Amino acid sequence: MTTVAAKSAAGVKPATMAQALTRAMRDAMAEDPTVHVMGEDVGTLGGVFRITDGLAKEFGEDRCTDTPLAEAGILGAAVGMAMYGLRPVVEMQFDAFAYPAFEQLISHVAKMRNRTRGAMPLPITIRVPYGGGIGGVEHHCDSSEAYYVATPGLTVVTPATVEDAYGLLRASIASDDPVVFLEPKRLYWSKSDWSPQAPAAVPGIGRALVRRAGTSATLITYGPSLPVCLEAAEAAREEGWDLEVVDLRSLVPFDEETVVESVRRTGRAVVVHEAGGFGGPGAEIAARVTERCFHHLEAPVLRVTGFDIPYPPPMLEKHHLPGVDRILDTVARLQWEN
Amino acid sequence: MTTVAAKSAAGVKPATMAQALTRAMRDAMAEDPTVHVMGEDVGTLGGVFRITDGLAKEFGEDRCTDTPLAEAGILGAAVGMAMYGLRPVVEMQFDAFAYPAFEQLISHVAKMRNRTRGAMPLPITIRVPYGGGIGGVEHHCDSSEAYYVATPGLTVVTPATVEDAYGLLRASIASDDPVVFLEPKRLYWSKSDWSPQAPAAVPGIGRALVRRAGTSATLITYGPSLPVCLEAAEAAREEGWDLEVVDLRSLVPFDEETVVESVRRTGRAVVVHEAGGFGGPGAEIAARVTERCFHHLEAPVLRVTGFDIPYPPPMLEKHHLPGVDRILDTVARLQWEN
Amino acid sequence: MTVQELPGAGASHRPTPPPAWRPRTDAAPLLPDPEPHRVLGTPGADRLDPALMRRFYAELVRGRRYNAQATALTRQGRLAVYPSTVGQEACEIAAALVLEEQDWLFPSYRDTLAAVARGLDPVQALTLLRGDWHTGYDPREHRIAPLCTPLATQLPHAVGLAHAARLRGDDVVALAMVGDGGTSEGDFHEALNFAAVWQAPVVFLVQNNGFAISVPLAKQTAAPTLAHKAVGYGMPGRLVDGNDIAAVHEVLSEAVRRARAGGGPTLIEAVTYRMEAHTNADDATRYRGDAEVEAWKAHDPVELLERELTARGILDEAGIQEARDAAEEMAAALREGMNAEPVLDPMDLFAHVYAEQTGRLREQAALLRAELEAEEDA
Amino acid sequence: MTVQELPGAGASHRPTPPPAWRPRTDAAPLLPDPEPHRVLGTPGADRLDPALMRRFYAELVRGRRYNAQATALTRQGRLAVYPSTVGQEACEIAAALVLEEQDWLFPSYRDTLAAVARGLDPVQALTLLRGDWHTGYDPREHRIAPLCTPLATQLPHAVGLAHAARLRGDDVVALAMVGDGGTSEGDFHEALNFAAVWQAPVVFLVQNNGFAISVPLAKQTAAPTLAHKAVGYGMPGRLVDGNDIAAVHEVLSEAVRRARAGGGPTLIEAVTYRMEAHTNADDATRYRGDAEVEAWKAHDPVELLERELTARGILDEAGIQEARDAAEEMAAALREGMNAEPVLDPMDLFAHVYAEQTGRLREQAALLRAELEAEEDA
Ligand SMILES: Cc1ncc(C[n+]2csc(CCOP(=O)(O)OP(=O)(O)O)c2C)c(N)n1
Ligand SMILES: Cc1ncc(C[n+]2csc(CCOP(=O)(O)OP(=O)(O)O)c2C)c(N)n1
Ligand SMILES: [Mg+2]
Ligand SMILES: [Mg+2]
Repeated sequence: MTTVAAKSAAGVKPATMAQALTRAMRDAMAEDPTVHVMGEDVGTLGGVFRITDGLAKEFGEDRCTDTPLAEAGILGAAVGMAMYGLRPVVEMQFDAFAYPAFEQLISHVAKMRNRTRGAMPLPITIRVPYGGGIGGVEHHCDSSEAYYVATPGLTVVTPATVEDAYGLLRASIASDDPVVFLEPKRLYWSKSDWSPQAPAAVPGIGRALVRRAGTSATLITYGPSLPVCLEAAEAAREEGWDLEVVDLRSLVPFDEETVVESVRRTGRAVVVHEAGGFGGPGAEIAARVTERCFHHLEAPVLRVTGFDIPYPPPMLEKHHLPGVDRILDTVARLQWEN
Repeated sequence: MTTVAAKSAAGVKPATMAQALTRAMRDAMAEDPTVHVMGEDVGTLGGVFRITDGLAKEFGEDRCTDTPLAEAGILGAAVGMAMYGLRPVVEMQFDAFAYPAFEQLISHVAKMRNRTRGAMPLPITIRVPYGGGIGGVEHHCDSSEAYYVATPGLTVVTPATVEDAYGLLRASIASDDPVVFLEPKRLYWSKSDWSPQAPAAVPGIGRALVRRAGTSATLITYGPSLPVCLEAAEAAREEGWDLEVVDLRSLVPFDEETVVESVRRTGRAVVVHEAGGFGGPGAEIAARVTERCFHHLEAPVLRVTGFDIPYPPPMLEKHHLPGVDRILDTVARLQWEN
Repeated sequence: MTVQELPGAGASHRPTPPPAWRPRTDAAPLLPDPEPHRVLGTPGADRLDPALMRRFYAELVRGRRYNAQATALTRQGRLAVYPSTVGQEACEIAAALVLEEQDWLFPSYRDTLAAVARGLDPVQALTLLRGDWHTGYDPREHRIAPLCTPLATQLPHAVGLAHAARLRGDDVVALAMVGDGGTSEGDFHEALNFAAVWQAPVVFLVQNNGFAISVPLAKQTAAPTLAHKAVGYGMPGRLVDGNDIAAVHEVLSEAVRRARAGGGPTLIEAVTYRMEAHTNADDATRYRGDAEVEAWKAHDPVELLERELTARGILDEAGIQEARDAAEEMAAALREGMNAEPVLDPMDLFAHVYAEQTGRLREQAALLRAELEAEEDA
Repeated sequence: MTVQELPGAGASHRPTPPPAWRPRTDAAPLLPDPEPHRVLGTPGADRLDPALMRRFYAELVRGRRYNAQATALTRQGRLAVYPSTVGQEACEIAAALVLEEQDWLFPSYRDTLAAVARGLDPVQALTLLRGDWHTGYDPREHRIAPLCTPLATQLPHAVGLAHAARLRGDDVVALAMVGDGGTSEGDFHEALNFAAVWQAPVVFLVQNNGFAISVPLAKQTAAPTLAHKAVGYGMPGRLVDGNDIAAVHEVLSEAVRRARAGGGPTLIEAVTYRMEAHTNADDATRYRGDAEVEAWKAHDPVELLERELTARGILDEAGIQEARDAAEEMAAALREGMNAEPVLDPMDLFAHVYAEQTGRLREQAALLRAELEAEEDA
């Protein structure tokens, strides 16, 4: 790895995921006049997380619009705009505040292409800051990906790195299909050396990446849990385990091949995510991986997830979130003796 | 089995699931003045499926109320009524028309007990006619149980028999927790010998039942797919398979013990449901059963589900719904030779 | 701060209220005249354009025939379900005819007739209700949004589309149709609010046909009229006799003109009546009496126009016959179209879920293909 | 039917319109006076009840102090987040004091002060915002619904509760609070409609404080005033100076009285101003200038009342001092309460999800318990 100093000449310096997301929208808007950003407080304020900072100033309020406070209306209007050929990028202010828009999402956004035999695709990107770990009160920390994942017609993407934040958001905006773009809010301020001038090309939507190669077992994860898994993998070395870490990057489409290849190789797997376990995305991953790797598995695929409870209040969230210890305890249960 | 004629003296005669549901509400309303039925067209009309037929007449419009046409308003008002100590029974007219109420459902109905440390439970029953097979057009055939199952705080129940329709609906209305009561609309007119005067006691919420004992493999199913699985099990005899069929009856709580006991015994399992496979309830069941039965399994747990597509138009739905052949083809893939 | 530190005290201390206080618009012009606008049978009918009226008449007769034919098709099992617009033809047809080529129509699930009157092939219009696919036409080609079943959810779409067109500098008006029941949905509220804030070129046409399935208007709203809702969004509300096609067309024309000129949205309530059951599957006798239906028969939209035009000598027996013949022709074509077995490809189930099929869908498609082949072999 | 078969033709043929045509209510009495109701600084102030006004004053001073203390606690890390009601105290307090013991208050996330003014312990009121649990009190004990974060979703709850109470014959009024931004949500619409159709004893108090976070009212609605929305539901709308506690209390009292007497719901818009940022985490300089804030400073709710009362001799230095002392006492108790570490039991996470723990939750609880024990051992 080159140092920050060495890279800065080429415009490479530490950037946050938040900055990369902003830049992705900015570049998309500059390249394509049909890209419109809309949502609550996204204009003058630049969003409560400042992810749309500067866009209204650069492109005008018609391109980056403060809407009235009504999520179904926002998404419904975006549907109409997309029907006319625009590419709306909608911000839902927090995970739980996307729920009022679920009817529009499930009954229209996800179905319009299919309904019209492809005549009317809806290239809408729905940005949803999600997950916990930021001390947010009720309704501000939900991991609601299970709902999106179970809705055919939606693409569901979630970056875990600064590079992916840029690359996947660009790809999402460019996609002719509606994309639910889940932003792990506790990684907004995570940093990486990154050049907005020449952002590294990253694999597009639908490709998982092995973030750490390993041989003992595979941790399958995404979004906010990726750094935790990488940390767990480091810690696991002490226990003598060499863990592979796969970052799904997109939940739909789910890159089965990369995951299956890894698990067949390691013979053991743990799925890690913040969302509740029961009926969560990890269930699908575990079920499918088992189906395809059955005779390679030394132990059942286990899951480390949020508990099956409403998201806890800030003072208790640390007990809820999958942490390094809980991951290692679970790895330990992968029947190493047999 | 006694004949209809023999039983009719004791008031036992063929009754439809629809009639049993109506009777369950009627009896609950008669016993408990706090039970209120509400929804679109439930009063004068008796509901588009006539499930609330006669209730307004018997109990008055204040007990069985035609509401304005607004699902979030209906459920939101029911929350307030429950806060005051009533037991609202809400009808959502069709599966897809429950979506406008999702914010109320997820952010309030599911969370109020927890939010108030148990001080304010919400004994609300939300009846949702669900699933396909009735030639319904778009938005009238969704199997949306994945959304409910992934929402902690909700109990999710679905009867597959006339007896259970009555017994589980009574139990749901009596429950101090909110229950999403999924009514398999294509079984509304299914019949059974049943006495409204002395309805057989059935196990309550949270208990699965082995509907057919078998030894070769376990079909795990619920609601509209139970009759299909029973038919498949009969047909499987020709192939030399003796299939056990487990009816989950409630998805949350999920009766792991009954399922695990069965699968450990048979060594093979297929989950069958109409809902889409990806991220559907079958994923949870497969993942969990595998976790607990790993060393008893001769083959991975497989799933026969609806495809991962928006529900098809009436003329194509037969291709989508899990049928006997598809179930048997899947059973055949349970690695019998190994 | 104590009172001593303050300049002046007592009745004269009040500062002029800050600017946010002032109402921005005068409510009076937004309020509907509670007497529905009418033309037929009033002196205003003197100004009718004979050619346009003959066109209306022909379309009304055709619309009535279309309704009858569609209901007949349900009885023959050729149509899964049909929500009739008998009694509402004036609204359906005025809505279709008021639009320019480039404008967009956003019909509700009931409004197949409006789509047909706009020029859509009736078989295509009925595809959803026949059950071969969810939408039978290319919305962009016809500028008719898919018939929308989840009530009121099409309204924000209309707003978004109209807004997008305006942002692009295109001359496009969107006309969105919704029922009285649909006005209770949150989406109605949010759409009207967005439209007014954005001054989008959109016209909302509420057909108040008295019922939402079985629920009468009195259980749906306590508002003086549905048109009164407009003032709460800062747009004009208009009330019109929905069975008077000349009146509906006038009110719609004015609203479309306003929208086109950048004057923003309008909410129109057309008072009409659903003469038949909710759909062929419904039994209206469970919730309403014959007397009401009879009262409305005397106010039939086809007859209202027919009487006016014949009394004025704009329409004669030959003209009536001509309209009927054209309607019969349409009905025959519709019968023929609907009797033809639709060509269905089950593999279409997987073709349009995404631009590119996911691996999982490819696998499921392969499964179905194998099943179908096995069936064929057998 | 042909024209020949019809009785009469021409201008006189029109039948009397069917009954559904008539507007059911007269809109005029429902419309708000666009001039906000005021009492302080007007001749109407002559009728003020001195004892009540002194109570208001004490509460306003306490409320202002509470706001300051809560914001200070955020800086000390004792409170995760605090949405201040500085400038809005008149609304908060009038809302709390207008209710009878048996009535219910439905506060929005911002309205902790209303809950405190109703008698709730401030530490309990701030539990949500401190982060130890989602609600710090038993709603039934205090007849205060949980502070509601998803905007406008509490409004249908208030309607349902009021309706339930009326069905049971209980004398209960529900007062629901919401912001200007919240009026754009579908739930606002649905709640008001249900309330009017059911004639539920509920009062909706919209605090129009000019902003929804950064979004000014002009981007939120084009309505003349938010109170004008009432007519669309068939309920009266009232506009009041939200910084004039006497006026707010009068308008609320009248609405509560009406509701209690079976007269149905009322929508009240109180025009006020959010003097501070949205929350301590917000930076208001990004979206508004000082001039506007300054203009509103001259219209401060505490000062408005203080001036009136001192000018009238209802309040003197001693009274002011007394109010301040009481406020300081509350602040000290609040500081003390918030400085005490909350006693938290992580196992509570599993205790209240269901009446009876599911097997899965028991398992997860056991896992956490084991982890906690292992931690303790280490
Ligand atoms: C969101 C939603 N809820 C419920 C329904 C079921 N439904 C279909 S039509 C109808 C009544 C509609 O009444 P109205 O809006 O007056 O239109 P009309 O049928 O009279 O044309 C209902 C409740 C639906 N289609 N969408
Ligand atoms: C359904 C929903 N969407 C978004 C938010 C995020 N949010 C919190 S406060 C707020 C602004 C509220 O404005 P207003 O209703 O005027 O109340 P105020 O904050 O001025 O008291 C927003 C958008 C939310 N809490 N709920
Ligand atoms: Mg209607
Ligand atoms: Mg506000």
